[in-house]
Amino acid sequence: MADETEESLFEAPPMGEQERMVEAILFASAEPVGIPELNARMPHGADAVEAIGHLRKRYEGRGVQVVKVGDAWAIRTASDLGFLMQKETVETRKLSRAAIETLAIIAYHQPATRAEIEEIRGVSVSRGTIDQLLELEWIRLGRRRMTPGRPVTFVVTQSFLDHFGLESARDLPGLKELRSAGLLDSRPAPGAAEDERDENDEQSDMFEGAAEDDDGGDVFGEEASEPEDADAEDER
Amino acid sequence: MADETEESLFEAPPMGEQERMVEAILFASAEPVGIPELNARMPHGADAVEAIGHLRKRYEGRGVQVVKVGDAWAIRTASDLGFLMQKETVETRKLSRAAIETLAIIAYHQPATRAEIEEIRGVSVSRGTIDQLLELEWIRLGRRRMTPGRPVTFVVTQSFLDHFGLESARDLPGLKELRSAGLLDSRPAPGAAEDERDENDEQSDMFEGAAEDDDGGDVFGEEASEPEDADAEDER
Amino acid sequence: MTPSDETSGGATVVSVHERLASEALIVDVDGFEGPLDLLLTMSRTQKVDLRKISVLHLAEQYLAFINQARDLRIELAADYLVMAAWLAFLKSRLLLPPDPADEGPSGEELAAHLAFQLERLSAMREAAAKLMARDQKGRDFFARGIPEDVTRVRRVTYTATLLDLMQGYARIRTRDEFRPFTMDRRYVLTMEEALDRMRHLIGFAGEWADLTSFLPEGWETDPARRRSATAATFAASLELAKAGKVEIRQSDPFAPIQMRRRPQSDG
Repeated sequence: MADETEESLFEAPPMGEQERMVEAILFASAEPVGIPELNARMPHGADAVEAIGHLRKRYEGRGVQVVKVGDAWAIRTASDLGFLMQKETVETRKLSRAAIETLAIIAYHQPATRAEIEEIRGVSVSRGTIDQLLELEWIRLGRRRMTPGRPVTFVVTQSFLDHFGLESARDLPGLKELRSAGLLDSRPAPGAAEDERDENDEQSDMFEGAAEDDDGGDVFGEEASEPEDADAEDER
Repeated sequence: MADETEESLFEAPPMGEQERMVEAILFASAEPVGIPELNARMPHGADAVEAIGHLRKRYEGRGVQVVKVGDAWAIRTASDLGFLMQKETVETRKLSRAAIETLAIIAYHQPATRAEIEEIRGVSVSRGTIDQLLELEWIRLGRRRMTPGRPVTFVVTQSFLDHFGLESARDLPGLKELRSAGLLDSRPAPGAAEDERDENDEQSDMFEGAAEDDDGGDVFGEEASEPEDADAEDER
Repeated sequence: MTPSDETSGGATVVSVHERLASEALIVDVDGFEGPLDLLLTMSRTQKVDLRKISVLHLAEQYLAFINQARDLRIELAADYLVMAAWLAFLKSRLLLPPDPADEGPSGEELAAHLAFQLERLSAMREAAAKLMARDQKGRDFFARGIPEDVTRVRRVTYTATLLDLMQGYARIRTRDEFRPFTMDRRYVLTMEEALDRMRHLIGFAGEWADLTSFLPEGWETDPARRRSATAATFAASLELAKAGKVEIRQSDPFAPIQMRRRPQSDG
């Protein structure tokens, strides 16, 4: 695009300086900072992605770490040093078993509808459970499912990834094994109606793309099943 | 006191580890941390003073610094990078009607004196309006008019042309064009047709010269009315 | 579809251990999150891989549990009873030879699906446990304790479009055209002018004469001028009458107004 002309107009600072800048910005923020914001805050022509690569290496093995959280970056203390931080430890409200299971189902099956969560757990999901997870900002609304009734779906958030130290939803523990065991397919009940099966197909496809594609994707977009192809390829 | 016996009982972690610990604690603490607290939080036998010394050196020249705040220590953004912690939000506002009209008069009649602007607008022009346009760099001072009092004149700038997507001020449509474009829907006053034509001619003459001639022209030149002739020739 | 006979028959074969487990389940029935949860717990007593679970056995266990609960007059939620009915149906499907006329799914298919549901629920529970066992922010690792807020500097820029500019200019020029009409003297005879003129003329008006005859030369034809001149002249004549210089008369409404110099004798 216009990059080349711009590069000639604005001299980007040397990479060492860019690394310092990324370091300062990430240190200053309690929340993960996305690449677009980093680039916007750094001088013209700076390349936050490259600078982060250098910075991440620099902090390997140190008391704090440069970690990736979804599409964003943050500095977090090394988790082996958590014992030093009793003072900073925040008592989190104990989540109910229902909430924990619902969270896990959303994380592993996302995007997941309430009906799917209920089918997996075998009980209805109380309003409060979903509310609690929404309030924690660990889940949010995903795209509506393009099935009759256009039910809302839930997906996990960047805060969820941040809280559990995950780079992306793909890094969920045991995800691959669960998938290869077929436990993430939502298998239709025998004799179930045709449209239900269609929905299920779509859904299992959807999962793979979901983590990325739903980040910043438009929530009610029509092309619910479009981006999965690319992701399915990644997977192979 | 009992230090020596205890030292033999508890092996202090290696200095590299102590440095990591101090790093993590300073990073995560909500307030600067004093040496006694550091020592209390670190494993027995650790030496916070020495660890801080190392850490401080390690951060020399980095994007963040280990700094002493009173008796305590903290990690802070390097002072030269403070500008990164400012986020400029740009708020866009519509130019006021007075400013637009003043600007329009300058654009159509440049070089225009304040008295001329007031005469055309029929109301006095506030200092603030002119200042605002000057600050926006949409107008600048042109040559002084060689009339009694040598009043300053205003002309539009290159920024003005850029902002409005004009190649030159003479690309501005004349009154007749405005009218045929429906921008000016008043019927000409009876008997004014003649005058109007004159006015338009005069007007186009007026601003043709200005944009070019005033760019870089000497501000106090005597030949204030000379360039119009040349432009009029261009026109034919 | 009462499974009581078969259930009681099945119940005799379950071990003491299992019966104890079942009783413990009954006491704790409120602790289960629905029938699937209960079934999953029961399946654990089989001590086999969930994939190799005997669904028939599980169905019998569940139905026995429901019967016991009924005997103990424990209130069971409707979904437990629905599950019992379904499992009784499933059990009959599994035990009876398949009916070729029946179009529905076979007992094996239904059993396989139930086994899948149990395995999936179990898997999700393990996943949930693994998730919660991960290092967590605020417990095992920490964010910056003194975040430096980004100070927001607000800058205001002003914009205007070319259209604004042109409309602004058009507005000014239009205003010019509609400017309140400054009196065009060509069409106006002021009262002062009329008065001036009358003072001169009145000396020659010894007889009654129409007001119109006092209009200035050239003002009688053009309607605008005549209107203005008539009004001014009339006003001037009133002024002169007030001063006692002239007399005015009008025979009828809308009849011509006449005036003459006031006879000197009367003055």
